[in-house]
Amino acid sequence: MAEKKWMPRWFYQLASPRWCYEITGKLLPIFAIAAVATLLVGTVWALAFAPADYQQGNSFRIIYIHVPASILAQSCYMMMAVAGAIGLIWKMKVADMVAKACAPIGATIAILSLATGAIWGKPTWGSWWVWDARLTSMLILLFLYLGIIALNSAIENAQTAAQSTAVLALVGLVNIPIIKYSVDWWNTLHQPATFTLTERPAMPSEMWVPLLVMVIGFYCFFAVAMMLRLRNEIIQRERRSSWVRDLITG
Amino acid sequence: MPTPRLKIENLFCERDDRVLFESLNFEVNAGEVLQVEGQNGSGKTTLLRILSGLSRHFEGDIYWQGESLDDCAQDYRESLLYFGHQPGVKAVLTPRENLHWYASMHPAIDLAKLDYALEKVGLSGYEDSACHTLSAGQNRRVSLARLYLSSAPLWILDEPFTAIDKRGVAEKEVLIAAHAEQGGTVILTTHHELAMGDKIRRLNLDQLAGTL
Amino acid sequence: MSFESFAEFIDMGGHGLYVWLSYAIALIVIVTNIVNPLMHKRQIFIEQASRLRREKPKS
Amino acid sequence: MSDTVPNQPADSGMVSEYKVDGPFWGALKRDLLLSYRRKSDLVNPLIFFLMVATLFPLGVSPDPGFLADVAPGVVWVAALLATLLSMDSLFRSDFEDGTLEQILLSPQPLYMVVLAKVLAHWMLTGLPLTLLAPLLGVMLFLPADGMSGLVISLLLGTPTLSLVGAIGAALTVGLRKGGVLISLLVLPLYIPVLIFGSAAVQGAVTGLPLGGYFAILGAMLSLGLVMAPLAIGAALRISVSG
Repeated sequence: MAEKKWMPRWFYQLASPRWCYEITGKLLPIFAIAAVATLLVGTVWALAFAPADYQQGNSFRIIYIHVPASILAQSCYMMMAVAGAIGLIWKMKVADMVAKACAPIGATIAILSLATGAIWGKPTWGSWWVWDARLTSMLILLFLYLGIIALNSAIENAQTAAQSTAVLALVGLVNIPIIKYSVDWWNTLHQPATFTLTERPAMPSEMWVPLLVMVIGFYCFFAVAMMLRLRNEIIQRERRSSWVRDLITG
Repeated sequence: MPTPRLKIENLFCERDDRVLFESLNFEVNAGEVLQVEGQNGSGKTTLLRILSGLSRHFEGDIYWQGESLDDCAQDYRESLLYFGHQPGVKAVLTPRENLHWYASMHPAIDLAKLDYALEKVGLSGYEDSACHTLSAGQNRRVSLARLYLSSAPLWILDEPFTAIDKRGVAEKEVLIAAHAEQGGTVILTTHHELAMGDKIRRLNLDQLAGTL
Repeated sequence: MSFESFAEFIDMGGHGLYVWLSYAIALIVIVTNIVNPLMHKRQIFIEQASRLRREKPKS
Repeated sequence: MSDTVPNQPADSGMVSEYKVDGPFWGALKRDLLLSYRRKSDLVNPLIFFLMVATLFPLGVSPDPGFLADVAPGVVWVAALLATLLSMDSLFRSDFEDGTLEQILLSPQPLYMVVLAKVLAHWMLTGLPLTLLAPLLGVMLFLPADGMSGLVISLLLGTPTLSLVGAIGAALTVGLRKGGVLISLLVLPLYIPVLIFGSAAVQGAVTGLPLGGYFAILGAMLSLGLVMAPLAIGAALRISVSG
């Protein structure tokens, strides 16, 4: 790289996180407004206006939390693994930070998915927990998240921690389809296919439109939470650079 | 001017909130011995670990015979003999078994001279006793025996003389000087006063440490 | 509107506990995920500001 | 692996005496020799394996019918935990005495060295576990029909456990409290092997065709053989670098 010769090294080192901090500063309010709006609209719609299910009645309304949470927990893992891979291959600091920011959010969302699944199970199956394939897969996904968080917090050096967790996240990513397949298979072996949580005949539009709104709302919420954590991480990792110093004192 | 054997450009490294060195530039050529100096914690070991390719927590460029280290990792490892803080000797194996294993890991190690090397480091008679029955100094000497066996041109030695007696140090100095004379390159750290005097170039890390 | 009265809305056809519990947990998860980084940010700023004050006399 | 002598000594008369192993054999022979000299490492996981299996009749019920039902799962879970227990030491002593640094700096392909180390680990834990498993099967009243399924599924499954566990060991090698962490990282990844392994035994007991189970276990093993050494190597470089 020819520019390297005349540009001070620290400029390249810092340019990217700083740019990222500024751009997320601009994006945050947009996503925050979008998240609040979609989540509010979606919740009111889901709770008050969407029709009750003919079989499950009003407990069906839990789907508007459970399904978006499940989808988000999975895509959050995907994002974490991809960001980790980018950080590992191209040594991009910001990607490492994104990966680190994803893990705790993903874990809490997986817990939300499990909790709502269990709560839904009570009126539907009559017990709080059933070894349903989807719930079991989600539980294992939560374990993967917890492993990643544990590894990250056990390693003191930030760079080593980021690289190690990226490797683990990638190993997990390769494993997720295998786990999912094996759990699905195991489930059908042990339980005759009964009434499952989400595999349903086509939903009427009055039902899936609010669900779509909630999914979008959850993604916007994720963007906000992720950017907040990312910005903290940037400030902490770049604390000795002059722009962060100005930010803190100014 | 031929391309320098090892060229370090703009090396920057920080550890635990402390900048160990920044804008570090130097070259090492064939036939040179470079002694890295500095106080405890000045980053001598870190620098040697970076140069060996073990540590990748740095920014900047390292070139081996004009090629970036990332592009010639294989070639570089073949040319390198590294002696670290831990001697890399298995306690339950004998000196002979340890060196046999080194030979399987490193094609540059010539086992034909094995007995000679063990004799030179003062371990003849101990070839087949397990290393945990030997003293700390003897354990390090097992690893140092590699210096007599290896045909690698670049030696990176981190405190090779710890727990070695005076005579042993003098012998290793002769060996290092001979290696340099034959066109080898040595980068080392040591607390010992070396008798090689003017043949050694020194790099002091204390002056380089700074803060951002 | 799929409910006749507010009481019916709260009751959710007998499943009120489950539905409202789910939404409450969702709210808790969302709020903690927003509040936690915000509080962390405040803490970082306080820590770094005091660090800068500490280091100032030296430089 | 080729066993060629890369750097012929000048004095060719000495060659036969100083035969140089390739990296794969060198690492494999060394690891086997090491645990031969430190026999406790070899025996401890086996004792653990036996003990875990003993806990079930004591803790739940000694009823033969019940034990026969749970035996496939119990033996597999015990094997899994025993493998996990032995995992922490895989790279730790190499890390502590500096030989891991020498491995990473060696010009030999890391993939081969890592594979050799995992193979040695399997030969010293997975293989003995597999051979010991029929004994546990008898103790837990596993029907005789299930024995073949038990042994073959363990034979195909335990190498995968070693490979995946080695990733966790490599990631935590520089950490002081690596032992518990490994379990946390690796156990979720063990689940598919556990599911198909114990299902194969169950299938053998009920007389189902077992080809499918073994094919899946074999597929997981092949995937592990190809991918895991890469991840282990990368993880080792990261851990030693930090």
